[in-house]
Amino acid sequence: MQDAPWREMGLKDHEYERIVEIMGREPTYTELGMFSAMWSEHCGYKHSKSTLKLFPTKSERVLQGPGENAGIVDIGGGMALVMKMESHNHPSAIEPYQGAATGIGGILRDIFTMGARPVALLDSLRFGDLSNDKVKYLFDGVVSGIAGYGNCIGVPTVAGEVYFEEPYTRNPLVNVMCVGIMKTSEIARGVAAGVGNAVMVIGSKTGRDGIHGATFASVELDERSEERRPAVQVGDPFTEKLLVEACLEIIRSGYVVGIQDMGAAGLTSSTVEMAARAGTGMEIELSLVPRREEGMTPYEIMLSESQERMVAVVEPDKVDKVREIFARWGLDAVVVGHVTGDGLMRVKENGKVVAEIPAKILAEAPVYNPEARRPARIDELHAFDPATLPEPQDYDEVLMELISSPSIASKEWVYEQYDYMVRTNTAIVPGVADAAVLRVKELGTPGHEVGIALTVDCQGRYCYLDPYQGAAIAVAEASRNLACVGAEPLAITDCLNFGNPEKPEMFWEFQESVKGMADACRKLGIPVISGNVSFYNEAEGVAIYPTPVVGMAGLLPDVGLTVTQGFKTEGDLIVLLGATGPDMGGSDYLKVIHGVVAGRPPRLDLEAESRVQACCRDAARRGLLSSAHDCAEGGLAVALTESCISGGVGAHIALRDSDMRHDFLLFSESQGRIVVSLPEKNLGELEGLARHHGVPFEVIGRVGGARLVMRVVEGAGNSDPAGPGRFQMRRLIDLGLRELERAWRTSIARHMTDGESGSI
Amino acid sequence: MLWKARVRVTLKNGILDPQGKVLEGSLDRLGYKEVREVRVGKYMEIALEAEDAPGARARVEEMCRRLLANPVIENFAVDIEPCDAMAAMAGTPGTSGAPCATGVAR
Amino acid sequence: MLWKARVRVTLKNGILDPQGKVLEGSLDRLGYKEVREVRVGKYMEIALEAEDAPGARARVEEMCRRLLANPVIENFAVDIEPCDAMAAMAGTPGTSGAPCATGVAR
Amino acid sequence: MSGGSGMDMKSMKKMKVGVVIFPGSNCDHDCYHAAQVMGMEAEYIWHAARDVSGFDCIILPGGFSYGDYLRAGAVARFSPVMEAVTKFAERGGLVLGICNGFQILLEAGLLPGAMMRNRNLKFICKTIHLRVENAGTPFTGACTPGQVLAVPIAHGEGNYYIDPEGLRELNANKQVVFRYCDSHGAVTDEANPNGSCDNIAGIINREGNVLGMMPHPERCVERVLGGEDGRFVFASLLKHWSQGGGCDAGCALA
Ligand SMILES: Nc1ncnc2c1ncn2[C@@H]1O[C@H](COP(=O)(O)OP(=O)(O)O)[C@@H](O)[C@H]1O
Ligand SMILES: [Mg+2]
Repeated sequence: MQDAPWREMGLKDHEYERIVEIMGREPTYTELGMFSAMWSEHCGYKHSKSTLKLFPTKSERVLQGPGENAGIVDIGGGMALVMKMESHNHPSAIEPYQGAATGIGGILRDIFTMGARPVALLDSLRFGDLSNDKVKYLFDGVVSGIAGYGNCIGVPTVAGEVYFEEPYTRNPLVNVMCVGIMKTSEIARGVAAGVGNAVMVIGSKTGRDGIHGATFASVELDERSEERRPAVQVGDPFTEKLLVEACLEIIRSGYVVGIQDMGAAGLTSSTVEMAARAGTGMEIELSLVPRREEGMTPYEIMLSESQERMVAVVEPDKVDKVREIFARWGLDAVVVGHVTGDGLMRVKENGKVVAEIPAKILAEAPVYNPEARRPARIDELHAFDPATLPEPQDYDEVLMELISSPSIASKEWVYEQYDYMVRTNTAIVPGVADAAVLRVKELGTPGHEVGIALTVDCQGRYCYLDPYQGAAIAVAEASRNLACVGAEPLAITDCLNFGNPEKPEMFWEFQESVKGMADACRKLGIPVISGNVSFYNEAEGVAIYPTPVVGMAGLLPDVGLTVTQGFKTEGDLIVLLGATGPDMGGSDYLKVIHGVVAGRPPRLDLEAESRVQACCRDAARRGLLSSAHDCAEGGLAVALTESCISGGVGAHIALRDSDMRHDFLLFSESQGRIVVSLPEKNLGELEGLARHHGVPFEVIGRVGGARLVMRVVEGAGNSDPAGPGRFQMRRLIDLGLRELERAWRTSIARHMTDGESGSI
Repeated sequence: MLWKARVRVTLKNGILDPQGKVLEGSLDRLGYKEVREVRVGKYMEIALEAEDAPGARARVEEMCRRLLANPVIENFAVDIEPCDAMAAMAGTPGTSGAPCATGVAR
Repeated sequence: MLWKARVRVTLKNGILDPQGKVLEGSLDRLGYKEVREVRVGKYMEIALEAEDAPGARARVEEMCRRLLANPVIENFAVDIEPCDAMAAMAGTPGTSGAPCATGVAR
Repeated sequence: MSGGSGMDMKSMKKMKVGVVIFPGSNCDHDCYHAAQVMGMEAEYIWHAARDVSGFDCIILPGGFSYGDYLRAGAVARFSPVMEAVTKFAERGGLVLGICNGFQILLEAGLLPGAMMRNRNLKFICKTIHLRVENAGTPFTGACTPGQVLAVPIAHGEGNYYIDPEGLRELNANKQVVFRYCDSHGAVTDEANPNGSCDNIAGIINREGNVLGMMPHPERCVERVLGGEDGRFVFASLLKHWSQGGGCDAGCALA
């Protein structure tokens, strides 16, 4: 063995010493490879495990919390929802199309491996500034990769988010989430139970692609990264489509004892984890593994991350049945070994043992409690006072600029490339409301099926300024998005994207974010049931914003009652639920208009938040609302613009004067606010609900016309805000709907067509 | 004997090639002002057993007519070369001493 | 002088080629039992001005590295031929007497 | 409109639709579900099947058969079931190809022309408008001529091509059944989502029993999904069927 080969594989010297100590001997090269993969950050959660314990993970509905391939919640009627989110950041930085595509392939496998049919995908994306050519290339490639895989396999991509911020220039974030639906009676798990049972490898043949991908995900990107091409795999959605159908068939047939996909660290992690979960051992013979290439070494076979492969544990007398089902779908299913009782993961090549390690030890990577240190920047950033900025002269201009900035502008360019309707369940398609809604055909009655609402959220800029607060806001916003369509939160899956945890500042960001999320989850009563940690998101020493992405699913008793964000009817009243304060820190207004990323992120009062959400949800369920839309990036003015554009109708707004600056009033990103519209006859009832929930309530205008006009009433408290002013009115905004719509809808496409990347 | 067929499938004359147009635009922006036209097609390498080169060509041309090209919009061209086991190691699709498909076992 | 470059972009050795696999299966079902392997790539024809053939080659190879191929997963090969105005009429991409791109005026 | 115009009595036999499953079909269950919603009886047909008798209509659903590798529909058209479908069509049976199904019909030569990649080179998913150009087919008999329908599209290769002579023939024979148009029914280039020749969204064979269309009527037969215009296509089939224009009888264009 050459000098310290473990270092090349990403293991530390002390970890190597520990391996030698546990084994009582030097590991073989293959064994070392297996250790390095299983003990990588990606598989082993070395730096995150102890912190993740802070999350609440239980509720009456949780059937499966963290620890399996995906989490499961009960949605009633004998049905369950399965969800999981995962990152594919580094592969996407190197080969955007295949990186993103295989990310979709991987997350789908996590879902159907549990026995669920995947019914929806979501994508949470972050790139650098969209005027940069390399960024365009990455953005274009990632979106087509998601489309290429998701569309082909026939799972709709129903929602997502995209942000463009400088820290993601070299290290984009590609987080994908998948949701599945299943009968609670058909849950499958990744366990290798039953000594003597057969171990089968299913699906594609094994090649040399992606060897050591798990390690690749656990180091920083550098100029050599592009040379690590084996870490990039090519996806085959067609084979995966066959795999979905065949796997669901064998799970339903009851022929499998346990099943798991081969994700990071391929055959190694799938076999080891299945054995460790069941407390068993496993023996496999590598010469039986179907291979795509000649001359593969045991090391390569054990660590290959070739896509579209699964491992199943099957009772010996069911092997033929399983093989038959796979053959019908044109797939290989081959017995490569059996479950043993000795707790050892034993790997043979042509009868000769090439690796023999206790499965438990491999599966339990060392746990570290790294040092955490609050970065010096935080105090400096918090010291910034937005009140020192000049007030703009022309608010029309400001609003136009905000809605044309790619992070706020319409994401149509993205989601129109995704088939978001296939399977005919998508009741709320992208761009129509704050969350996607799917009906569950199996529950409820036609036209009034039970619905599930889905959203992903995180504002990385807030987290950069204050990771605790930013992460808590991500939870609150996701939950608020569900409330806007009338749904009750069920559970969270997350994808925690951070820099190098071995740097104390980075680890502090991680810890604070988890605490923030955990506290918000407790307060709002939402369990975390699955997730993923992605560290080392740094390129040449520059870290991304801390980005704990929250994926949330909610439940609606009747999809027929779903509320959307567009204004509907001339004459409807517009009401703001929640209070506006001078929350300018980290806002898009500061960044886009003043070029400043500083201040404190918006305050978050979780009590108030929870009351506003309950009020909106109640109102939606009583059928009081014509529309609901939360105030997020760009504040009230942007929320109103979006409701106008979505509904194709204008609005006249008159805001009560406060002692706030007018730019703050329009663009503050105060949390816990929802803009609703409703027929005047429902006003009393809504007001009653607001009072009941203790929610600030203000009628701010009326739907109508083809312009968005926003005035502020200067003077005393007004009585008839929608009517012609008896008071001094100052007009802040007066823009035609068409002009607004053009700016907002075409911004990303305009960025993408000038200086087109032209990849084919 | 093992042969290697290189199949090129191109759009017929007169059929608009949006991919080619996009590449022309991109190359132009990258400063390749000397480019006059770009057309995009498909390329396939097929390793096959046949008695002799004409035999291999006849079979591959038949495959093209039946499956590999759509006669409504596409033309095809086939080159036949003996498979060179040595060159198979090289990996790059050279112009001569052709690697046999990719030299990968099945 | 006007040159025609034929660019073939292929997946590197060892990289999965799902398209090739599907075509193998399909050709097999169609009775082409002699096929051993199929690999699918991209093909481009570029008409460009250059002083001489090596000059044209150098430029096109640069285009490949920068735009036409992704070096992470793909190899490329470039053939350079003088543009033959006569052959341009033919339409089919022949192996010699190459038509200039597709002979379509711009 | 009410869907089941041909289904007045419960006791009546239902129209029977076969939905083919190719490896890689995605909209098979969507077509199956829509047919049921419309009061038809639906059954799946596996791609290896060699017999498709007993159906009143066969649907080739959308999706990515064989991954759409090489060209959309190119591999699927060699499936055993396609021989049976071809015979079924030759005997006058109704065949509806939606999206990938349309692509397969083109590749199989059951309909003229070819599909190319969308002119913007991107997959496009959105609801567009269609003008009914021929309301005299078994697939459009419940529509009024010139009627505008809002129906979703979702495809990457929907850019229909046919040579000028072929186009003349299509037009002369009233074989163009749907064209992309704006919400007012104007057939404009702006309303053409994918670059299709002459804004063509759907065509029928000369005999009038095989229709291919890129838009997805099965995605809009329920209000909860935001639109119901797809019902017209299914209702037309039901109408045709209830008037005795069933399976093996010839269904030449009126
Ligand atoms: N990457 C994406 N993939 C799919 N849909 C997206 C994506 N990004 C945004 N969307 C959709 O566009 C709409 C607007 O997104 P966003 O601006 O993030 O809204 P909000 O701030 O209300 O969450 C939503 O329906 C969202 O799901
Ligand atoms: Mg958002």
